[in-house]
This record gives sequence, C-alpha cells and structure tokens, in this order.
Amino acid sequence: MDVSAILQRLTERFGPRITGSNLEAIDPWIEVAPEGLPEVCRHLRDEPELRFNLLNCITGVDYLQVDPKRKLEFEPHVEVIYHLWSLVHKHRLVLKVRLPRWKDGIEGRLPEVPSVTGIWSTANWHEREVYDLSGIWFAGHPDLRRILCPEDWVGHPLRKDYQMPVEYHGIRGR
Amino acid sequence: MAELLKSFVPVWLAYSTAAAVNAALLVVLALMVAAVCNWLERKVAGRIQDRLGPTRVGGRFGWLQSVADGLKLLAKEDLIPQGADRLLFRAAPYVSFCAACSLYLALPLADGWVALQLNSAVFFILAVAGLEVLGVILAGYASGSKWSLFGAMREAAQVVSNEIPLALCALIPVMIAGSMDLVEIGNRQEGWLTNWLVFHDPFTFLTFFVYLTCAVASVNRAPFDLAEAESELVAGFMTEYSGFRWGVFFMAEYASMFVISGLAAILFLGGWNGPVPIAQWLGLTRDVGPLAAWLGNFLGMCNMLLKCSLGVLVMMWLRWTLPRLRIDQVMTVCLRYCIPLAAVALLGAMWWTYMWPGGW
Amino acid sequence: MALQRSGPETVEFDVHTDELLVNMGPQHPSTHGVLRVVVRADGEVVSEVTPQIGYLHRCAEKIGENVTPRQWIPYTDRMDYLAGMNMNLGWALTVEKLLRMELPERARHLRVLIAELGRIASHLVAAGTYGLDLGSFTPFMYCFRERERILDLFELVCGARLTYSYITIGGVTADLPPGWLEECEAFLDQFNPVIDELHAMLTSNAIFIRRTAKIGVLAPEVAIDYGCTGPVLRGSGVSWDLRRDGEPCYTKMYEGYRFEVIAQVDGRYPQDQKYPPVPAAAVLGDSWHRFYVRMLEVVQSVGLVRQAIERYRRSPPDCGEPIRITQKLPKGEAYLETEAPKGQMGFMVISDGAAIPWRARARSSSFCNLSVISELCRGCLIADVPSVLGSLDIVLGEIDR
Amino acid sequence: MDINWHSFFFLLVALLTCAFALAVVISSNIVRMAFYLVLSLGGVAGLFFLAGADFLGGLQLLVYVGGTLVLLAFGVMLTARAPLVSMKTAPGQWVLAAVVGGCLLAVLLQVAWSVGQWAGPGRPGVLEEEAKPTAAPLGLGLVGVRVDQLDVDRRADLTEKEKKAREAGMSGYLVAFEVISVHLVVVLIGAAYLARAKRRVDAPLARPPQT
Repeated sequence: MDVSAILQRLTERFGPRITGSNLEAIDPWIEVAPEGLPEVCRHLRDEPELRFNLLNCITGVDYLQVDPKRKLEFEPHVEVIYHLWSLVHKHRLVLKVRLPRWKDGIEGRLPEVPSVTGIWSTANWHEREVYDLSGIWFAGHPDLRRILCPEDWVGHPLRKDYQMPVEYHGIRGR
Repeated sequence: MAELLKSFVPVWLAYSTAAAVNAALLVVLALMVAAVCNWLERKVAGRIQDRLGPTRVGGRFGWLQSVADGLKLLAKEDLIPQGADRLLFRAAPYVSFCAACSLYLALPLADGWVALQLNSAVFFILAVAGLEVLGVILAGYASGSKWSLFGAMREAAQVVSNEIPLALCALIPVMIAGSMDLVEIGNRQEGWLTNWLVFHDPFTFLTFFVYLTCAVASVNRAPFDLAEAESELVAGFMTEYSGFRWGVFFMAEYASMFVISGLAAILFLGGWNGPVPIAQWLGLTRDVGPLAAWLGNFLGMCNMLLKCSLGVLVMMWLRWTLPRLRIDQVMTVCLRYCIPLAAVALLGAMWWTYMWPGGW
Repeated sequence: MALQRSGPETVEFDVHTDELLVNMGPQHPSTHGVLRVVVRADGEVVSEVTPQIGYLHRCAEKIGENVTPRQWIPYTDRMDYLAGMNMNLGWALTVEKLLRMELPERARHLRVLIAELGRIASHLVAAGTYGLDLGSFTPFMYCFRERERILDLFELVCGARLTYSYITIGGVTADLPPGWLEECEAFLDQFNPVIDELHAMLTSNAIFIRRTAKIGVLAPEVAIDYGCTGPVLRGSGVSWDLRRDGEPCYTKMYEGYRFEVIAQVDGRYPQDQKYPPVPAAAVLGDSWHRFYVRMLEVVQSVGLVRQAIERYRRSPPDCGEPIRITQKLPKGEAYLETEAPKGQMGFMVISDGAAIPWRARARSSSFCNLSVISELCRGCLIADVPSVLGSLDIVLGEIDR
Repeated sequence: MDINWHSFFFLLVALLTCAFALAVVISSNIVRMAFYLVLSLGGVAGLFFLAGADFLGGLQLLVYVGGTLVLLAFGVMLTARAPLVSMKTAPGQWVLAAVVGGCLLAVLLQVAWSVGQWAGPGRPGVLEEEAKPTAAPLGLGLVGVRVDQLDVDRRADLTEKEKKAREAGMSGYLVAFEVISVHLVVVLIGAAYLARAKRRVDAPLARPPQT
C-alpha cells in the first residue's frame, strides 16, 4: 500500500489536520498538524490495512540559517520526523510535524507536540533524546528528562544557534 | 625434636622451640600448597583455554609465577575504604587464614605422619572448616559497601547450608571404618584397590560424588563460587581488599581446597595406600624396621599428595569449564538434592555393613 | 525463590525489609561499556531496574552537521565499535540512496562479504561475553581467538583492526589484496568445528540452560512495541530480517543469495536438525533463545560469505570509485535502515544542496533493545540482571553516539 | 625451674577468654561485640582441647562458633543500619552492671576457692570423696567426668587397656549438652518460622499502558 493511497485515506478521515505532503521525495512524507498527531498515529497503528506497529525513529531537525552568506530558502522552524514501519504489511511511512522554533515566539519557551508514548513504548526514550538534544517539549510524556546529556546541562546541542558553554563544572568548553 | 634440643639448652627453651618449629612447618606447608596451586591453576586454565599460561617467569615453565604474584601483592598498597570498620577489616583475612591453616593440624599425610593425632580428626576438620565463613562474613560487613554485604550473605548461606550434607557424607566412611581417627581410616584401606572405601559398596560410591559436590560448594569454588561472582557482585566480599590482605584470602581458599580434597582422598580413595600394595611387596612395612617403615610412609605420602593434587585439579577443571549457578539454584542443589542423597547413602551403607559386615 | 509473575498474589506484609537501592555502576565488569543500571532490590528479588545512559555521549550528530559525508565515516565506526564495517555500510548506503547512485556488481558482492564477516565477529563477541557474564571464562577465549583471525583478515583489507572506515560512499576505499580470498576460505574451513565446540560448552550446558531458560521472557508484541530489532526480536519468534524484508536499495545487495531468517516459527528453527535441540525449559523469547538465534545466524553468515567469495571471483574487475570528498549533495533527505549484527541500524541524511549535510541522524538498535530491560527484569533475581543484559547484547558506543 | 607448660597454656587461654568476654560487654559497636564473642567462645573451645576432650572442643567449635555465631553475625549484619551500630550505654547503667557483675564474680570465686582440691596449683583435678553435698559433681558431670564411678578411678589394679577405655569414655554425661543443642535448634526453627518473609506482591504490570 503506497504512500499516496495512505495519504488519500488519511485526508478523507482527518481532513484539515493533514496539512501537507510530498510524494516525489526519496522518502515520501505526510505532514500532520501537532494537535491531531496522537489520533492519526493511533489510527495508523490500529487500522487493520495499515498496522504500523513499529516506530523506528523520531528525529528533531532545526531549520535556521545561521550562515550569513547563504541565502534563506525557508522561514525558520523546527520539524519532528516520525519513521513508521509495518511488520505485517511490510510498508513504510514518514510523518512530519512542523513547529515554530520557539513557543509563541518567546525565546527559551520550547515548542510543544503531544507525546505518542501511549501508542508506541519505544517513543519514551526517543522523545527524551529529541527533547534533550533538539529542545522540543513532548506534552504528556511520563518523565521527560535529559537522557544523553547530564541532568544539569544548559541548552540543546543540536539547535543551529547553540553556543557551547564556556565552562562546565570546571572543564573549559571553548 | 624436644629431647634432641634438651641436651643443649634449658628445658623450657627446648620445648618452646620444638613447638615453634612444628607450627612453622605446618604454616609453611599451607603456604607451599597455596603457591603451587596458584601456579598450577594458571597452567591448567591456560591449557583448557588453548593457550600456554605463564612460561617466561623464571625458567622453563614459569614456575616462579607464584613468587612473582606474592611480590606483586606485597608491593601493592592495601588500602582501607573510608566507610570500613578498621579493626574488623584488618582482622577478617587472618581469621579465615587461621581457620584454613589449622586444618592441617589433623590431616595425616602417611601412617602416623600427622601433626596431632586426634581420635576425632574428621570431626575436628569439619568443625574448623565451618569457621572460615566467619572471616568472610566479617570481611563482607567490614568493607562497608553493599556489594560485599551481598557477597558475604550469599557465602554464609551457602557454606552453612553445605556443612550438613558434607558432615553426612563424611559420616559414612567413619561408620564403616568404625573410628573418626583419620590414621585408622587410612590404615583400614591398605592393600589392593578394592579395599578403598569408595568401592566398598554402591552407596559409598554415590557418597563420594555427593561429597565432592558439597566439598566444592563449601570451599566456594567452580560452579558454586557465588561469593566472588565477578559478573554480578564485582568481587563479592573481596571487593575492597587489595594487596597482601587479598593474598591472604586467596591462600586461605587454596589451603582449604587442598585439605578438603585430602579428606576426600583419605575417606574414600585409600589415603596413602596406592592402588597396588607395592610397599607390602617391597617389605617396607612397620614390622620390618624403622628405616623400612619410614620409606613405606614416604611412598605413602607421595601417594597421598598425588591424590590431593588430583582432587585440586578436578576442582580447577570444573572452574574453567562450567558457568556459575544462581544463589537459589545452589541452595536447591544443596538442600533438595545433596541432603536426601547423602541420607539415602547413609541408610544404604548402614544396611550394607549390617548385612555383610566383613565386606562382600 | 524467584517470584513468578503469575497471578497477583496478595500475601500480607509484616516483616518490613527496606528496599536496597544498588547500582551496577558505570565501571562494572558485566555492563558492556559505560552503563549504570540502578537496581531496586528487596533482598535478592529485583523490583525495579532503570538503566542510566549518556556516559559515552560524543554528540556525533552535531559533528555530522559540520563535516562532509565521507569525513563522517570514521564517526560511524565508533558507534558500534564491535561491528565497524556494518556501520560504515549503513551510512554509505544512506548517502548513496540520497545521491540515487548505482554500484557496480563487484562492489556489491565485496560489501556483502565484508558485512557478513563483521557480523560473525560481532556475534562471537556477544557469545563470548555472555559466557563471561554467567561465569564461564573459557568460551570467551575460544570466541576471541576466532575473532582475532577475522580481525587479521580485516587488517589485510584496510589496515585497521577495529575502526576500519573501509566501506565509503560510492564503493570501498581499495579492492581486496591478492591472495586474501584464499586466506578467507582457509578461515571459514576451520571455523565450523569451533561453533560445535561453543554449542557443546554453552548452548547445551545444563548450568547455562538453568541460568538462561525462562529468564527475561520478552513477548513478541512487547518487543515490537519497544522497537526491539535484530536477534532480540527474532529471539521472540518474529521472523523479520532487513536483508530479506528491508528497503529495495538494501535488499538488492543480497539479491540471489540463499540464506534463511533465524526465528522460531511455529516451534521450529530453520535447519535446526544440525544443532542442539531447544531444551524443554526454554520458553520462546527468553535469554536462551536470543543466544541461540545469534549462534545460528553465525552459520548463515558463513554460508553467505562463501557465496559472496564465489560471486566476487566471477564479477568484472571494476569495484566502484568513491565520490570526491567535497562533492555537493542534492537537496532532499533520505533514511535507510540496515541489518547490523545488534539490530536495525538506521541512518538519515538531510541536505540543502551544500557539500555538508544539514542534519545527520543515527538510529541505534541497542538504544531500543536496552529500553526493554526494565520490563524484563521486574521480579527476577539480582544474578539474572547481567544474564538478561548479556542476552540483549548492547554496545554503549552505539546507544550514546 | 621447669614450668608446667600445660597449666601455663591453660591459664593463658582462660585469661584470653575472660578478656574477650569483658570486651564483648565493654565495646559499643555491635559487630565488634559479635567478633569478640567469637573469640571468647573460641577460647572456651581451646580450653576443651587443652583439657584433652577434643571431641567436645570440636563440638563447641562446630555448634557454637560455627553455627550460632554465624547466625548471630547474620542477624547483626542485616540489622546493623547506622542508628543500631553503636549502642552507647548510659553511665548509670555502667554502675548497675558493675555492681551486679561484681556480686556474681564474688559468688563464683567463693565457690571455686571452697573446693579444697582446686586450690593448689599443679595437680590436675583428681577428686577425693566430698563430705558435704555441693553442686560441683553436677557441673563436673556436665563437663563429662563420670562422677558416679569416681571410686573405680582410684583402684590401683586397673589394667592399661581398661584405663584407656575409661579415658575414651571421659565424656559420659553429654546428654545435657545434647539437650541444650536440641533446644537451640527448636528456638532457631521457631524464629525462622516467625520471621518468614510475607510480602505483598502487587499485580504485575501486564502490558505497557494501553491508553
């Protein structure tokens, strides 16, 4: 069942919450509104024809052009990419969620997206990693703590505008 | 020894030096056993693992390896952890080493060649073997860390519960031989191979293997070495020990391993009597003359040492091939299999000696 | 007295024994690398296990945003340092997918040959250290002796023993040296008796079975739910292997190769008549099955390497030209998962047209396999925690990246 | 000047045992108390060995030091959390303890000195007929001396073999010892039964939350 058929099913079922897609890309993806993510994911997992029971990977990508020489093709935003697989039907799907870089524009307030830990348990650790490195808040996550960096680390390393701290517990950073 | 010295020095000095020399002899024997076992273990482990083991330390087969280890242990700094109870931490290795060394008091190496001929030697050895666990418990508690506490608790539970089947199995040869004096048990088994107690009847044959299992468990070796299970408890009660104190624990373990296999040799495998009675053929028996008796005993001692080292080899062989059992599996083996087997063997041996007293 | 998690036993509670918080610290002999497992135990019975990771975190993904793809290859080596070749392969294939690049015949067979040898080496480490976790030292020596031979072969190919950087985007850095294939065949010929030895020493060893059967039982649904892949998933009976069911650009590498996916489907393993039978005590999904799956996969890999050698000999001499270091990447993103020895290793590259990718992401299989340990170790004994941890076969370099 | 070595070592070990017993009372750290108890009971076993009753010495080592004190160490080790480890005793209790201890010591010393034969050093305890009834025979019987056949001991015409047999039969009245041991076993089993671990096992988490 290829992505266009899945897209067609989802748009007729969820309508406005499917906010975009790109079928020509190497890995065709579907864009979902942040609020509608849990329902779409539960539908994708429980629907007999779809049965996406394996969540491979959640990735946080920060689109912000910091290099002055390069021209700006996109306005700054943050994306969360979900790779789903179905072991039953052996087909694959990529979901994207587009978020503003900071919540309602205020620097330091992390963008929010509802958590899918209830649907796939593997999301627990993946969301913690995306929160830790890319700085995206997952609402409804059982214990959203840093998983790779130390608990008292400041900042989210994978953000484009991240500055390495000058010193951490007496160790010089820069 | 004492009469010899009396002619030179005042009496009380003669006796005290004689006593001191005997005691030193015993402790040196224990240390020698530990040193040889250390080297032997490395070589046997090497052979089993398809490698050579120590070859370059001092001469052909790396026989100076144990001396090298000893020097290394002496040179290493043995530190006391901050949370430890200093007195007990220092005392623990010596408690278990004294227990292990005093076992040699009652272990005869040949007919009459024994430090102290007790008429309840078997009972003495089993009693003192039980003391070693005290040193381990103190070490476990005194090092102050949770890991050593776990190791000490497992060790105590295992050794205490293994004393019961061990005593039951040791009871059977004592019952057949009629006395607890090891020299007597040994002498009863002279002559051909068939006089050995292990071939006396099928029940003693079974008892020998149950005894071996419990002996390995009570000395904490091979599949039952829970206390220093390196994979879970780092090094069990010995985690905080380093340097010479750790060496003392190590020597205690080897010493008691040698004595336990010595006990097995005497109780079941005829002690100093070889499979074929060469000593009798060559006329090296006691009634021929003191020199002949001495030679016969010397031959017997070689036999005994061979059998003890055979037992030690089997324990090493077990250690390098089998994985480790879990604590509840060890307890099941001991309580649910060894004790009933030992009891059945006891009843069987009793019935057998009752039906055919003179041996079948 | 392992507490079986059958029904909810309600036994009243009068002797208050306080729970012991014990942590198998970062430097602990049986955690494979720098992992801290906080074990809440009541006496010997474990009530809660929470792994703490991040001690080996080097933020390889941030470096991926500052170097070109070919320069990032050495970083992929250091993720799963026990199977560096398979990591390189994963990243190379992902970037080739983005570049929509086709490889010549010989390069494809060469990659299969090297990847399967890497899998054998990694599974040998897994079997050896698992024996070490359970206390038997000798299998560890046998496994590492064989692994040394494979590392010698890799050293002839690319000069390194652990961090190879051999398979790059566009093919391999250099073709095989002359006479290498004969040495590889010599290794394979003497390898089979070693596997039988390992089976005798571990798989059918009574004590090993008692320490691993019915311990850390992982149900198939829970495995999929926690994202476990590789031998951990196949140990629970799910027949899923990317070399057969993966994406086209990965499975076309294995086109025409005869091999089976090792999983107990309706009670039988493929070709299990040649190997020790499954013991009665073993339940599908326990530590024993995970170990058994790895042991059988090694045999499959040996078969694959033999086929790859034969096809490599028949293929034309051109084995592909690695791309220039500063070649510009087309705009777009590509995600590809490959069957690494420990599970599915996923790589993602996003580029905006420059030579340096915008984002490089690595999805680690041990990361998900480890997350299931708190589910497996509830109610087992302390001595079982290393047993379960060993059966999951995790590598911390890959988890922390 | 020849020293009777046997009595010298006997006294030495006896002093050691008393010293460690005192240390048990004085020391505040509960684990050290257990350790000193081990040493003092070991001293008692040494006394048995020096008195020639090596079976009894082995028994003491096995039952008391090897068995009971291992359990005592077990108990102490498991409960020795920080507050329990050092139990300071108030000065008032010291005085009370000293008084009671002193009285008991006095009574015992008086009893010991009243027995004529024990007063002089150098003569191992061979007993003559005792006029007034005292508790000594009972105590000796406990230790194993065949008090009822004392007259037989002194008959001169005992053959060597018979003397050796009597020597072997030294430990006659061990029944009392056995009674104490059985009592000990009963107590231990009862304690084990009372303290068996009864724990509430909450319903196992069957599956991850299916919200």
